[in-house]
Amino acid sequence: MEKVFERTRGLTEVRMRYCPGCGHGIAHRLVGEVIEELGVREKTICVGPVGCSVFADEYFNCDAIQGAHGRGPAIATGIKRTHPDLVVFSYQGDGDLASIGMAETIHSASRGENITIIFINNGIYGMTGGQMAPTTLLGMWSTTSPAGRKAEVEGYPFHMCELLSSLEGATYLERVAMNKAANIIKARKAVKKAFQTQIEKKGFSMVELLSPCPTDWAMPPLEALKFLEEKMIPYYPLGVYKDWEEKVEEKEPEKVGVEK
Amino acid sequence: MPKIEVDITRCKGCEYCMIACPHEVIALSSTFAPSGYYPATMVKAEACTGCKLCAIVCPDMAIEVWK
Amino acid sequence: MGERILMKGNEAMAEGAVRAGCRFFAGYPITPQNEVPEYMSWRLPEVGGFFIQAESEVAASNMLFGAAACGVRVMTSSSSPGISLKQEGISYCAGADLPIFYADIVRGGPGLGNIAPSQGNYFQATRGGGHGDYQVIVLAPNSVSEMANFPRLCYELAFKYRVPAMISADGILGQMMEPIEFDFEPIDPDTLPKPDWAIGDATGRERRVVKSYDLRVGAVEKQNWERNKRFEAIRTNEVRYQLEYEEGAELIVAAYGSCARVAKSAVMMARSEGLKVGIMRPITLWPFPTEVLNELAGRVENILVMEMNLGQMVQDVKLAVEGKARVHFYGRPAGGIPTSEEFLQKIKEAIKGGPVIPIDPEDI
Amino acid sequence: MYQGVIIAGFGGQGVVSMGILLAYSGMVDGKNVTFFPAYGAEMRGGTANCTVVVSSEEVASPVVSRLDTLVVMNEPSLLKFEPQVKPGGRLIINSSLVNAKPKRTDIKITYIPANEIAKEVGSTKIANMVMMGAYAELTGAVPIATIKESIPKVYTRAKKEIVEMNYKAVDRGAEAVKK
Repeated sequence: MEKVFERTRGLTEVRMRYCPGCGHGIAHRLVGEVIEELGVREKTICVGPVGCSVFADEYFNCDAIQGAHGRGPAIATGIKRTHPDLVVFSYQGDGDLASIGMAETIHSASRGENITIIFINNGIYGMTGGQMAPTTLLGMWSTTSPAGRKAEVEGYPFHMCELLSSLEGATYLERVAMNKAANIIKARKAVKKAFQTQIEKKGFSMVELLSPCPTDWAMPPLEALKFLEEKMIPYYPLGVYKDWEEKVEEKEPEKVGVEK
Repeated sequence: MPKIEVDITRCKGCEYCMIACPHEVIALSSTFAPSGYYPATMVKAEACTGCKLCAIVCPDMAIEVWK
Repeated sequence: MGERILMKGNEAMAEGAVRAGCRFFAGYPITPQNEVPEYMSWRLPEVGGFFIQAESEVAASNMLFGAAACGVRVMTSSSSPGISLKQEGISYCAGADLPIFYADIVRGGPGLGNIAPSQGNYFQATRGGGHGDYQVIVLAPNSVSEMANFPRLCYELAFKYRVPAMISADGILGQMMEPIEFDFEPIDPDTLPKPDWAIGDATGRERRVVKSYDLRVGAVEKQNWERNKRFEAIRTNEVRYQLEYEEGAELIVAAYGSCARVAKSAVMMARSEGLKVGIMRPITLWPFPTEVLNELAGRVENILVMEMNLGQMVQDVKLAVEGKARVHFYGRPAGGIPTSEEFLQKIKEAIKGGPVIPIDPEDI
Repeated sequence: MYQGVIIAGFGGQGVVSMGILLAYSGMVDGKNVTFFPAYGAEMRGGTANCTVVVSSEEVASPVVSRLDTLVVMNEPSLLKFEPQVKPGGRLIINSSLVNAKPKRTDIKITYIPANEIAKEVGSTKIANMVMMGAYAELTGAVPIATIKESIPKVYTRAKKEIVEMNYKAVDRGAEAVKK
């Protein structure tokens, strides 16, 4: 008998302190497996965020730097510009990436910074205890939107893949979900593609992973998976939003004007 | 015979593996792990096909699979 | 070395940084320091370095954090409001024990203030500047030559003690031109030993982590105590100052930076009138030349502190003097450029034991 | 020897570049020099000025409040800086553009039609060089030869014929004030 599934060397042996059913663990494993599979673990730098995954530097088995809230892409820029042959990824949550760090996110994407962002979207601030995130769904309860998020009060949620897809510098953008095995397998492919994008020096890559947060959504883990599937995925459609490999089809120009 | 090994020091009893398993191989143990969680355990070992789906959904890398 | 060249302060500082091995600069435009990023944008690529105009000062200081973590000699520069924004990244660098070099070409404040020369950021610079319990080595040049040569000293000290080091100057020093000479040969950073804490290619070694954050009980306190040992060593070993005409002086003028130039003119005028006046110029604002002032205070009755602010360094002088001499203050805040004649008048008031009369705002 | 000078005029009159040339020439001549421009918003307000010190001793303050010499290229500059000239000091006025008369009677005043002279030489843009020649001749702060030597080093991008024209303008400025 042989071991067909084992813990990846891309992660350390440290036991993760996330809540039961938290999606961070899955995302960590996918990244760990990918950097190991691509043979770049010793050349990879993890830029850790602020949020529940602030301890990312303990879990990823590579060099790491832990930075300020939202500044991951700026820190990654400083590393990558001076060391283009390193593989640099910034691991960020939704508050980190889409709120306080929105400027850094958009500008690094627009510059086509050759880095990879692993974006965990669970629609809530986890570490601080369930406050509203820029991606909290309309109608969703949080400790700072206690009446449920209303567009006229709290504004609309951000669709980051869609937003960034308008930027020329962003070359690979995909949204995936971690609600079931089939989607997690797709997520792994997306993470791998994102790292390959960087290794092949194609520019800015980001994978948005829709992720369960049973604790701050205040539901048992299995219900959280259901919420993810039934509420989040319809609002945040899965799929590839930008891919440098996809050739743009040349369409016949549409006839405009009046034929005389 | 294929089998899974659950590291009960990692497992937090989220039950993701239970619903991922197509053959109802896994259930939560009725005894606490030292961590205070009821860990996943094989209850229908003979049905395991080593398909790895349980390990793929596990957020804590608590499951290793043998085939 | 050798050749005298006429250079603008900001450009001399940028060139000095490049010669001292700077290979990464992240900045954001703000007057009166724009010559620094402009110079770096073409000069760094010439030596294989990297310049980036960041989306904000906040981003710039965090880019610095990333590059500094790799052991690169990094630099940023800004002016007052921009430095306030950069304090985030600087505090993280201080918390992660990273050597960085930055410059504040101080302008009038608070708020957007004006673009005139000022020394209103003395407190911000000498008290760390950002959040948390840390110090930054603060060098205060008073000439374009010092602007050119202090970056090397900043890198040397920053790497030796693993703390941020900065130049605090103002629009006079940034914009003025003087003949300069570099007092060191250009340094190729590739020939310097790679620091044993830097992240990067981990092949064949244990992985490394650069961070300022640790939730384990007592861990950050211990780290603070360890850092404090280095602060103590800096206080002991790295105080720099310039003392002139102190023999037989009845009054010592204390001033730094561009203000010390004006003050020195006033002191020379006073001496030509037969007044026994000396001048002490702190070159390091932190560590502050406490001991020499304490010793001087035992010999003179009056010390006159002159600043381009409402009275900041004067507090450090009073702490140093421990009541042994009368400490007077004369200042001009937020772009009020004092004249040497004005200072001479204040020297005359102070040498008699005071009072030193502040300027009437109606006269500005 | 000590000369504290302010050169003032409109933006675009070459006030700052004249200051740099003076400082550079002083340096070449072995003197200590400082050059300090008014910068930023002021530059966009239409007026420009700079302070230059040329001295055989160490220059302490780069800021000069009592001027040995004031060079004014336009009228607003005369009004602004005239009071700062020290008694016995010198005021050099571009009479092409300044109609107002100075009030001071305790200083030496020289009028130069710098724009007219510059136009004769070839371009009104080099009125600053005419003033430069006049300043050097009147004060002896730096030799005319040193100024000429410095011109191509300061204006590194200037074409040869422009440099030649600058030489001529400096000479004409000097001649205009020779007694």
